[in-house]
Amino acid sequence: KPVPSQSTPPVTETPKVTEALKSGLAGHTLSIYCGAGMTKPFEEIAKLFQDESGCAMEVTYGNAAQIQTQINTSKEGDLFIAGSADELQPVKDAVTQSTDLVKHIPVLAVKSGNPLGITGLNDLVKEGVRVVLGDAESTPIGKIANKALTDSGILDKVDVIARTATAPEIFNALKMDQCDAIIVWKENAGGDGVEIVNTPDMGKYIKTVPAASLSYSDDAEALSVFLEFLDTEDAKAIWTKYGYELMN
Amino acid sequence: MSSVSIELRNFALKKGDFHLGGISLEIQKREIFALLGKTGSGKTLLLESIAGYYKNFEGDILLNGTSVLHTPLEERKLGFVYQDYGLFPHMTIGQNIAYGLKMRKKNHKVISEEVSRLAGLLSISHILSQYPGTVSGGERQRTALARALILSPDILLLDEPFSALDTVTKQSLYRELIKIHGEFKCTIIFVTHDFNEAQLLADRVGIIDKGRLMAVRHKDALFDLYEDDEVNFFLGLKEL
Amino acid sequence: MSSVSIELRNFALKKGDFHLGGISLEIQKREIFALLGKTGSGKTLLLESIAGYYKNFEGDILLNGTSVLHTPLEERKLGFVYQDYGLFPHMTIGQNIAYGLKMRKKNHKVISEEVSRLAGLLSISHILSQYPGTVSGGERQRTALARALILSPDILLLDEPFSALDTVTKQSLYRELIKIHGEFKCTIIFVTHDFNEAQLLADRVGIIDKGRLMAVRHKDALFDLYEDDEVNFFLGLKEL
Amino acid sequence: MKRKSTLNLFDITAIIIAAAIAFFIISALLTIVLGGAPYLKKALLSDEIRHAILLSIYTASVSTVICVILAVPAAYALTRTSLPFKKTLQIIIELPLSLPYLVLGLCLLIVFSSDFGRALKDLGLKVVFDKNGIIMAQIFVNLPFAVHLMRAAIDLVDARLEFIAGSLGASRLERFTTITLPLCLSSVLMMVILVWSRALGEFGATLMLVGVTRMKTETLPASIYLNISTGDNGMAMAAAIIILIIAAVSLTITTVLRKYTGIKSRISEVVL
Amino acid sequence: MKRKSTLNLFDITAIIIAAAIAFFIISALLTIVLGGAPYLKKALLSDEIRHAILLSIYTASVSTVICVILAVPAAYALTRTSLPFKKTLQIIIELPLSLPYLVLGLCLLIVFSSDFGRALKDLGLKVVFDKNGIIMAQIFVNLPFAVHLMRAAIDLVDARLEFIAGSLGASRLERFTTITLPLCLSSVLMMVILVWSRALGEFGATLMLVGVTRMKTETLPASIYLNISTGDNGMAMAAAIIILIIAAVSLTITTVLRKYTGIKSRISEVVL
Ligand SMILES: Nc1ncnc2c1ncn2[C@@H]1O[C@H](COP(=O)(O)OP(=O)(O)OP(=O)(O)O)[C@@H](O)[C@H]1O
Ligand SMILES: Nc1ncnc2c1ncn2[C@@H]1O[C@H](COP(=O)(O)OP(=O)(O)OP(=O)(O)O)[C@@H](O)[C@H]1O
Ligand SMILES: [Mg+2]
Ligand SMILES: [Mg+2]
Repeated sequence: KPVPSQSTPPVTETPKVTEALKSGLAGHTLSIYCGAGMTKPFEEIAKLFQDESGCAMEVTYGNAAQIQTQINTSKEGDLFIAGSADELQPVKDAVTQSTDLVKHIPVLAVKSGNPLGITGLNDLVKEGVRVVLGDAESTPIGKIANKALTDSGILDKVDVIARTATAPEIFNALKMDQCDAIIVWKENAGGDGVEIVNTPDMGKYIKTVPAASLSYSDDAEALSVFLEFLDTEDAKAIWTKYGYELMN
Repeated sequence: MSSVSIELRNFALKKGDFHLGGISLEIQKREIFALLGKTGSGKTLLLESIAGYYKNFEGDILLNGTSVLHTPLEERKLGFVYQDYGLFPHMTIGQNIAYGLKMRKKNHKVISEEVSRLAGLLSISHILSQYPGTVSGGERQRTALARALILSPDILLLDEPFSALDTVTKQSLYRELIKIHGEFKCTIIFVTHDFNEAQLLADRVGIIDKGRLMAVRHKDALFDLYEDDEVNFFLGLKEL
Repeated sequence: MSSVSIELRNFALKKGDFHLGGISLEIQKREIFALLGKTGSGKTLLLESIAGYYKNFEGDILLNGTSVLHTPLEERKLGFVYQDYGLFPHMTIGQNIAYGLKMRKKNHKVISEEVSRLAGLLSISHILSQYPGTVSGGERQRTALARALILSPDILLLDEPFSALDTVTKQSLYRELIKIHGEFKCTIIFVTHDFNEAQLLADRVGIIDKGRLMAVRHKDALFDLYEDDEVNFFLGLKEL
Repeated sequence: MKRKSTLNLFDITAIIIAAAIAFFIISALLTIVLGGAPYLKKALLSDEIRHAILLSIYTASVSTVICVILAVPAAYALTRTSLPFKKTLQIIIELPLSLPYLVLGLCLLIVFSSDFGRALKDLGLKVVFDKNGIIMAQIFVNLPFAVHLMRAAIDLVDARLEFIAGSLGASRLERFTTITLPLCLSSVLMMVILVWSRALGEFGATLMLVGVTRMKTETLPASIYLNISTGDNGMAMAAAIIILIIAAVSLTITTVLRKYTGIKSRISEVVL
Repeated sequence: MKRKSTLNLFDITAIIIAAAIAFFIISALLTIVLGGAPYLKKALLSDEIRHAILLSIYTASVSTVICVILAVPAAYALTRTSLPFKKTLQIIIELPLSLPYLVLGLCLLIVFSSDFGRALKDLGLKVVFDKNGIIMAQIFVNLPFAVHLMRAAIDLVDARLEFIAGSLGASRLERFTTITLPLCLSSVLMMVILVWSRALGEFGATLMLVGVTRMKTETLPASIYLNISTGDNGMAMAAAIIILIIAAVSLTITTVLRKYTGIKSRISEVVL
């Protein structure tokens, strides 16, 4: 097969994928689990792949806990797109291989205009700053928050008025003005009335979104083609469009 | 104060296809008035109307000079024995009888004394702790009677109050009713199918047919011929 | 085939404090039997027992030779007019009457003819489309009668079937009942408080007191003195 | 006269409470209506939402029908037959009522992932990750509830009327269909509307059993869930408005229907 | 004889359906019981779970009491008073029935984040992120339901008996408390147990309004959710077993109580 010369402008697809896409995966079906927070980008990616390859994409969205239980109980599915590598822990027995897709960035967010002048994690200890975080054990974002606050030595000093079980609730708490600051995934902090604090404090806690192949997969061909498709510029462009940062 | 207890002024009521015609009638205080009429002639509707059961009637009904619907239900001071008794199924016979006194916040002792007294009069002392669902037809009827009598109301409306009773029991109740009437001087309207009963108890008798009040007579004139042949037939005075 | 329609063999039943004593009685096919007794003496309980209403009784009740509880309810072929009628409140008067024939899967035309015929006999044709909740006491009673009669059952159990009716209507129903009995030759037990009614309609009369069957007599001997003075008093034969 | 004021006081208090509840609910629902209205058109034009509307109505209707078909005879068995241990059976059937939907979903996931579930799947009845699962979840959530309501309704019917029907020749089935059931018709109707409403809004158990696959297992509540998860509260509320409209229509229909189920009596026109 | 077999067929079918439902529910619940049993002791010894048990029982009880206190007069107002637009009010009050709990939670969050909510908070009634919020969420979820059940029950009471009570001197309040309410006592009891059960299992609305702060706003359903999220399905199921036990006890109590609420009649002993 013809190898593209180095001099040609960068191609957006690797040849193998092109080939597979052209030959078509009609009749194939991929069952994929995806965290509900990543619905938008992944929806678009799945659609693009389906259009190009003809492979039927059945993407089940849910929160991590549900997906983990579903994988472990139903023993079905080809791929799990998780919010962070931590989320693979409960299903580690079923994961055969995991590739990192994009960065999953935790941020410190405050109300628009930053009325309390919060510029970094250390400002969270200020008098009257109410903070809402994810549960420290059951949500990755809660774990990150605890780690970050512990590392800064301020976990005990921050007024954490509530913890929640999923990311949207953290975001809604801020949006409804029930608190002054939150630590949340970047994609969850996108609505009006909310602004992300431009601080390097959270930089250390960036996670990655892994695509974990599952041992229950029974369509290795389609799965491998899709995994390669995820690595194409087309797919990456969709991630970045929705505010995710690419792996270095 | 007027001596008229119940006054119907050109009263008319329509229920489905049935018309209770324009009825005008005055019943004096302390009077006992018997209402006779074929089945389905409108006797129960008339009693219910006097109790203020229905709203959309024509004419007027006055109780002691006041239009019935202008008196709040709980102040009408009527005793009503319904044709189908209308007992409270979730209360014992004793509680049913006591209900009126309880609502008048009488003390416990007065209530239980009164209940025993009335139950004794009506021979239902043995079933005071049973529920209406388990007692006999005649026992239910007497319970309804006791429940209405216990308040010594100014006006008693009795819809076939002795229909489910045997002769012996009936006779003794006639005596009690006459005694009660003598004591409390209440006005009584009662419906009956028994001409003797009407003559025995009532001062005057009204005869109703197809919703119209055909005649009102002194009890002694009950069996004198009427203008209307239907009425004569009804009373057995003439073959049709 | 035996000529006994209903047989009670030392039948006894206990309900609360009330005991229906050991009753033995044979009622012949085609017989009309009147049951007399004071209120609360157990007449209704006895009729209900014959219909197979209660389970825990002593002795036995045989209908046409078979123990009543061994016949499935729907095959007992009993017509029962309940003291409080027991009409189906969600069906019109017409549907109530038609019910038995409908359950026997008669065709529509037969049913509507039969319903009209019986409604005509009982003068309730004008209320066929009303619901039981809206009709008068007497109309309900006649509906219950029509509902029981429409099946021409072998055995008719009537619990004070004419108590809510005026004299004229009663007289005409007596005639109809006698005609129906002549036609279908059914066995009839009826409860009444009216001695004349008993004598007029029945072949034999049973007198029940405090749950015990005191006497069974031919109707013509009804007013002959009894051994028991309670019974004599009940029938007005003697003062106590 | 003293009494007259008592009368007013009680009625007025009750009316105030009812009005206050209605006012609070209206206010709460208005937040949704206001939040969602700007997105309503977009939502109604989106294929995805249209699919969700149809799927929601379809699954809720099917599960309601199945619930009724199962609950009515089950309630009959629990009240009118000689079945032993009726009370115990009844408590068992009603136990799931207090379990969080999440747990009910987990139960179903385990059951339908077992050999039994696999056998079912081989027979062509796929439940996990399938439309059937939505229906299954709704049934599981609603059935205990439907049986409870039906049983209570049948309990209130005067068994004597059934005896009378029987003596007029009706078989047990006929007694039930011509007497018992019509006499609790208004309760049945109420049960149907409650079950349907709950089915329309059910999501907890469904999420665990079938997850959300766009254009395949996405009901309106699922759509709301995904939109909230991605911070699209506006679209979520628009979908909620659609549910509200469906619910309002069905409630209005049943309210009108209920009028015809009452038993006619002289009393209906009485002055109280 | 033909009929006899019809009889059996219908009864048998009904019994089989009831038994099948019970069997399916038992099997489904058994998955939880088996999965959770090994962890039950650990769960019962854990401070967190103990706190959750108490919090669940406390919030469910308080919200049930409030629901009953509000629903009974509201249902009275919707059935027996001269309140205009009764049907419309009723439909409004019942609308939330079909909204997903997530949406109801969002509604509440918005309402209690408004000026009204702030004013309330200044008065000392904190709702968002507070225990009160759990109670509030349970009330909001259950009240439409409670009003619906009560209204239907009162509708079935013969208004004539109230008229009779009135003519015997009872005020409207007395008529309601001595006649109407006792006559639908079994429905009230049923309503209480359903509301309490649902409150015990409620989680969707709570999640949005109060989140889950361990040892503070963590009810049993919240605990289950957290445990499932950390992959501790065993502990989750152990918590579910605890809910099941609480529910079984309360169902048994009400089943026994219900026995005493029925109206006595000759019929109760009748052979059908
Ligand atoms: N709500 C109603 N709708 C239609 N018809 C009605 C209604 N209420 C009463 N009627 C009719 O009015 C007529 C008179 O009824 P009412 O109960 O007054 O009769 P009655 O004289 O008491 O008879 P009875 O002696 O049989 O009790 C009856 O034919 C009845 O069917
Ligand atoms: N389930 C029961 N529990 C207790 N007592 C009962 C029960 N059923 C009937 N009784 C009593 O049995 C007695 C007889 O009742 P029954 O109905 O047979 O009387 P009856 O002869 O028909 O009287 P009536 O002429 O008044 O209708 C009554 O005193 C009644 O209270
Ligand atoms: Mg009458
Ligand atoms: Mg009797």
